[in-house]
Amino acid sequence: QEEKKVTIGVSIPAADHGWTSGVVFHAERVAKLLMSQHPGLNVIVKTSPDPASQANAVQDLETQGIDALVILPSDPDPLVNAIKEVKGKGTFVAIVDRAPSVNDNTVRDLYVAGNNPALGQTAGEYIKATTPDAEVVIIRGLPIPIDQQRQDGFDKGIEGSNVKVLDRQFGNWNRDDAFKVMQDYLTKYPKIDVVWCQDDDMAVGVLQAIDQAKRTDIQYVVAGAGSKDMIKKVMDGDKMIPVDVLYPPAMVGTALEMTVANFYGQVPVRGVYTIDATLVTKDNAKDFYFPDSPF
Amino acid sequence: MSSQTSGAGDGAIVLSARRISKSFNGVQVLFGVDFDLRAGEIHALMGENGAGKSTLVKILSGFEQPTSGDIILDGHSVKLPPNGAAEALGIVIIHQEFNLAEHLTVTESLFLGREVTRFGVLDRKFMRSETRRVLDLLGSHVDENAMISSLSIADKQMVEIAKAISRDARVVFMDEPTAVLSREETNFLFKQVRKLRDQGTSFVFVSHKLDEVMELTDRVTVLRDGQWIKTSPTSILDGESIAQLMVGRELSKLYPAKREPNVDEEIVLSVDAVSTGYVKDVSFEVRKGEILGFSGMIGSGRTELMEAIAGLRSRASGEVVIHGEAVPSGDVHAANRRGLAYMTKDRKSKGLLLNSRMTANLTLQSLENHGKLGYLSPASEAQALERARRRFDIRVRDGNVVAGRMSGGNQQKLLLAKVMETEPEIIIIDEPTRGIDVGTKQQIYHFISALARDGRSIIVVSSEMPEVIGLCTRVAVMREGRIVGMLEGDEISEQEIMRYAAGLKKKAAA
Amino acid sequence: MDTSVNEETRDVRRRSWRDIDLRAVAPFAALILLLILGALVNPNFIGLNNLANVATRSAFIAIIAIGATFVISSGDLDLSVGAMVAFVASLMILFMNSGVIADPALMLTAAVLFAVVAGSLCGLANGLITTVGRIEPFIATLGTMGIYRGLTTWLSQGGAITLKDPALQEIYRPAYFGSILGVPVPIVVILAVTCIAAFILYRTRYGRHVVAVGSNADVARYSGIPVNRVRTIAFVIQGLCVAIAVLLYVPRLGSTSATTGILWELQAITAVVVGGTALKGGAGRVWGTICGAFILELVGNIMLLSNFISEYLIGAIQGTIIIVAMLVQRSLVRKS
Amino acid sequence: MDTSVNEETRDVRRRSWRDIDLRAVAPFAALILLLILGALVNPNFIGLNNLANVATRSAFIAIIAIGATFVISSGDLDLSVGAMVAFVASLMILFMNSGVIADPALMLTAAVLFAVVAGSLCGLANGLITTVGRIEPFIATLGTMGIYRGLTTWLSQGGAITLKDPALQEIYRPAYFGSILGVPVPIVVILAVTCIAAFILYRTRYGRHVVAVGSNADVARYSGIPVNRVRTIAFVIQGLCVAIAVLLYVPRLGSTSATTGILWELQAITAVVVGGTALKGGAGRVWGTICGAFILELVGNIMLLSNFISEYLIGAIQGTIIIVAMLVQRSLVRKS
Ligand SMILES: Nc1ncnc2c1ncn2[C@@H]1O[C@H](COP(=O)(O)OP(=O)(O)OP(=O)(O)O)[C@@H](O)[C@H]1O
Ligand SMILES: Nc1ncnc2c1ncn2[C@@H]1O[C@H](COP(=O)(O)OP(=O)(O)OP(=O)(O)O)[C@@H](O)[C@H]1O
Ligand SMILES: [Mg+2]
Ligand SMILES: [Mg+2]
Repeated sequence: QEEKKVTIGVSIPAADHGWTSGVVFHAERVAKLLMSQHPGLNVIVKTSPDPASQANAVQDLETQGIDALVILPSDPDPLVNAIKEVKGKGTFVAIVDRAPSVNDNTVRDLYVAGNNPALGQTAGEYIKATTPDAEVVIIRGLPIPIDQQRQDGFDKGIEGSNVKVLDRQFGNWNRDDAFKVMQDYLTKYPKIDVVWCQDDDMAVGVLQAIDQAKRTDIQYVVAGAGSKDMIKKVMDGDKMIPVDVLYPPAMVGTALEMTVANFYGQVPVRGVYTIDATLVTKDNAKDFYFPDSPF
Repeated sequence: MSSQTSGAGDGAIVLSARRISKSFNGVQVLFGVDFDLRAGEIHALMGENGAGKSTLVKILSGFEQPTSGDIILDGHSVKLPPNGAAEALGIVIIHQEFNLAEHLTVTESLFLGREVTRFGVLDRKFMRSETRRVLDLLGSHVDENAMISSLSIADKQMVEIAKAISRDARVVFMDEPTAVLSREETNFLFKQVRKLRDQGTSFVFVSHKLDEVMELTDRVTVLRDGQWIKTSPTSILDGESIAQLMVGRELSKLYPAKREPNVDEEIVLSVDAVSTGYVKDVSFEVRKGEILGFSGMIGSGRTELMEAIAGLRSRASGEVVIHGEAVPSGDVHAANRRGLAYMTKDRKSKGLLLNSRMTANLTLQSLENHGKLGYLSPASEAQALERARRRFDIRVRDGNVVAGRMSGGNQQKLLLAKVMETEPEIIIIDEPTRGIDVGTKQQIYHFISALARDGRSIIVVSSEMPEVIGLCTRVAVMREGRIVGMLEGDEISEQEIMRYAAGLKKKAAA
Repeated sequence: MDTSVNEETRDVRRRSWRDIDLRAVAPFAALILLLILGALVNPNFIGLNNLANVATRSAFIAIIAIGATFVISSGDLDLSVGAMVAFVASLMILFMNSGVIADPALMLTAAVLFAVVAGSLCGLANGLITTVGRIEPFIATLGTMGIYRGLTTWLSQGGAITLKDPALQEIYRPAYFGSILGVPVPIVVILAVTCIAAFILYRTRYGRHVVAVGSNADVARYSGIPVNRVRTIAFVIQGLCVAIAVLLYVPRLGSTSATTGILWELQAITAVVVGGTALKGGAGRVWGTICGAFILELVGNIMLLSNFISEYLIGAIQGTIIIVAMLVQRSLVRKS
Repeated sequence: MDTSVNEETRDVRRRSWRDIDLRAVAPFAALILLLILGALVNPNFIGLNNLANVATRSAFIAIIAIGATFVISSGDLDLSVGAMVAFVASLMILFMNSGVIADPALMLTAAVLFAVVAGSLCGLANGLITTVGRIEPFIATLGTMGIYRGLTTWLSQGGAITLKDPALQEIYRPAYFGSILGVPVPIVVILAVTCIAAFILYRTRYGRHVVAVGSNADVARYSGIPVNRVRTIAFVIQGLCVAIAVLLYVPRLGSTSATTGILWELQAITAVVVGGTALKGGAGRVWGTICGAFILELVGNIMLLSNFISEYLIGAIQGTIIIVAMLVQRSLVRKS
């Protein structure tokens, strides 16, 4: 077959917690799949631990001569300039998940969005519907914009109900830190109804802390992302994890597929494509269960 | 006092060096030296600074390997194990620059590397009492639980000596053990050394103090410029002839003529009722052009007093006035600015940057004189080095050697030169000739005397009594933190000073 | 004359003993201050439950910091401990998941041994690279930090490694969550490890040598102490301590990932220094270290229990508290 | 005889110069080795474009590491630099966003001055806490690290702080992306900063004092050097260097958040040590530091350009390369 040669660079954050490791997994998986489908296609996946080194990685990808860049920025605003640089050279740019404050076609051709505000909002709405008078403690991630967006979404979700937020503290998207924070919440508040920890990794620590304290007042925990362990719990009808809010790391794969379609398909792909923050319940859980994923 | 009583003359040869040569980085410092040490003798090793005494001693105790030549132990050629492992063969050394870890206690230092254990647990009680015993033998009052870092330099030397004495050794090398000791402590040491000698231990004694060599040793070997010059029984030599063998020329009078300062010369430094933690209520004055001596036993507080005057320590009370201006307590700069400089005797940890070269050390205290606006002129520094090497006869074979690798005496000269570079009006020198050979000593005494004639004032703190007597026009004697006597003119004599220092006589400070 | 000198000497001895005591006591003074502060912030704070929680979860850092006390006393530094925790824990879980031994109890025993050996080997590697390779410990262990963490990431393929066998989990769980005579197991382990470490450091020849090497390596060498061996063994002890921390860590969450133990090296070193051991080497304070680890954990706990601090400012206030705690210590020692 | 001594001296000087040169040259040898490795890995690597890229982006760490060279030479350590970058950059952007000055050029000038002052003050704070407070620099700057980062989080309310005015952005952009006579501005800045630093360290009184204080503070004190002032100024120089790095950082990314500059302190210290400066203090190698920063950046670049390494293993291989690079240096120096 005479297929045209296309090189796509994929820049994603390093696997620094469960969700990002899922991102790495899916990027790799889809890259391999697509390369086997298109012999002319070469996909280079690069991970970086922080915005500055991601900017470097983008530059290095460009040095290698790429036709398209698929980027999941660890922190979007600091990376805008680097992305613009690439885009300025005529390279096709797809941004995944995290949008810079100016997010139009001067920066990118395609935007595949995970919906951060919706992740918060869905969780909030679920709590509002299930336990309208709940007293909630929140464990946040790291102090970066996407975390803030989730918080804002959550507040919007519980608006107009009696749901009361007792506390918000950072758990750094880390199980051990979440364990500590939860332990201290349990000391601090004699009665907690619901925990929203917005991330499946942190939920592991939260559940252990509750278990250890033998507290029965906590009715359930709402996490998010869709890790196989948490989805499994939902599927099995675990009372503590009745639902999970989907924020699939697989979205990077979607973006990659769409980018490839732009080169090999018939129609040019442009614009914004939002992935819903689906509420995973016992009924639909099996659709989102990937036992082979590391996350 | 006689050292000829024992049968030192004909003991069997224990350890000997055959045609030992040594080079550092290609620079040769020993040239085919021969040396014999007999059982039960005290053998002096003499020579100018940098002659290679310490190097020879280190080779014979395994701390350095010779470049060529043989070491014969009990008639067999051996290769001594490195890093003090020769101790197992009965060879120990008191290093010229001591080897103590500041964070350990006296007891811990004494037993370092050969701790006594019972069932794997340190027998701390036994080690403590053993330490006490050895220290008492040496007449040292050092607390066996004290941290090394809290000891004065003389006390550190005592610990170092105790460490060597306490090991069951056949051969003990002592590299200038008495350089910072006063007469009292030296006597204690010699008593122990003689006792051990009579039990068959052999000693090699390196010193620049001729009288001690005459008093203690059985034979003398002289080195000059890394070459063996002569070995002969001490009894057939005298101080003059040893000095001559070392230096290779006749020595003129050691001390320059004293010059009494004019009584109505201005008072440049006045110390009024100064107290620190240990020093109590000390007052004295120094006139322009005067050389004032300070004498006393180990720990009598001289160093502490001088550091308080120089602003290196804060005073609990009292005034220090320089040129009519009071100096704030604990402010080195204020004292420096008014022209006062202090030379420490602790050259290794307070005096020199051991990893820096000569130039960096020499100009460290006087960088303002070598360039403008903070910029340094290498040419000017090089000039200063040239000048200092001439003035103080600093001899190194390798101009780029770091200070820590210079011979002990040459380090001392460099330190002296460093302080003199600041061109001070008032100079406090703690042990001016520590470890300096007789030839250079004379040079330094004349230099000090010339400074005084120039109108500078000098305070000489020294545990070498002849030095204080020969150089100073007034001598203060300290004891337990106080000035107990102030001697002038004919009063200045060894007996008088001793009487005050030992507390047998007391009089109000002048 | 003799008596007067003796009296004076005794006086000095007394003074210097007092000085030493204060220095050792200083971290505890800071700890007490913190406890008072905590009690003011939230009445729940001083509850036995909360304090036990804090002490229990300080176990990882405390035990690692005990090892770090040896390494630091001997004048070195180990930045790889956090990564080592992740690596050893991953290996241990993978071993347990491998199912080579059917009987859970036996398997657990084997896994414990396995972790201990793995930790010691990691420590040995650090020690050899530093001493035989003569590389600054900072760089050597920064390198191995990268290696251990990289290998962990690779083993986990970026995700988590989770203990699968529920039977194993069940019998292993008490190692973290259980208690002996009412005292949580981790606290018992901390105490045991500290006692042993204090014994080694203060009462054995090896401990003496560690301090001597850290204080002045040349002097130690001249005293016939095998300097490199002493340093290497300190690294091995550090590895052992990491392994012990892992033994407590694995039953807690039953899983590890590439982020396990991130920045723990910094916390361990901080605990050591807050406890009064100087980074330059030459003195080790094992009990101070434990106190330091506890202080660190308490500061975080107080922050979380307090109601009036913006969560954005927690880091800033933690920093301030640590500095103030050190100032308190200093002023105590200076007064002496 | 006199002449023979002179001859010897000259001979020795020549030899020992060789020795010294080797020590200073060692990092550069490691650098060259890396360049060769890189060329083997990917032909694009050795292109001028790529190398210029790498050099340009090493600017932040390199400039910060220059400051760290002073602090480390004087025997201290500064762990707060990464947080300081985030803090100073945030302050600077907030200042520019405040719009107190209408004219963009004037505003930029004011902002630059503002950043420089802010950086120096942060450094001064570190210096005073360490020297006047007599706290181990490790702890003192760990504390201020928490404070600076905490304040940044608070300023940004957990989000990002982004430069708003497009006019300002436009005129500021060339400070990172522009070039002078074909050389990218950041490289010019690195060179300028290094030259000035080398001059200060090697040719001025202050530089001498830094080295003296770092190699033996007692000797320095007895030589009448104001030890605390020298140390404090070193911290201020570090703060200044951080400010300069910020001046390059802001135009590049145009925004900061609480994660800006995370772990840069570790990288800066690593650059200094890889460059041949000992962490113990007492010797500074400014050019080595630059070389070290470049080595670190190159290692990352080679990893990125090579396409056969699992990205899970990148950390492990980076660690290995750093250790090997240090071993190469050591063996070079030992051979001399
Ligand atoms: N490790 C070394 N590296 C280089 N040179 C050295 C080293 N050790 C000694 N030297 C040189 O060897 C020569 C002899 O030094 P040594 O210490 O043996 O003299 P010394 O006779 O003990 O003098 P002093 O009376 O001053 O103590 C000196 O020039 C010294 O600089
Ligand atoms: N009996 C004592 N009580 C308290 N401190 C003592 C005693 N003996 C010695 N010291 C300490 O020793 C120091 C005094 O020694 P200093 O060095 O000033 O005396 P020195 O006359 O110069 O003797 P050295 O030759 O030992 O240096 C003081 O710092 C003091 O703390
Ligand atoms: Mg000598
Ligand atoms: Mg003294």
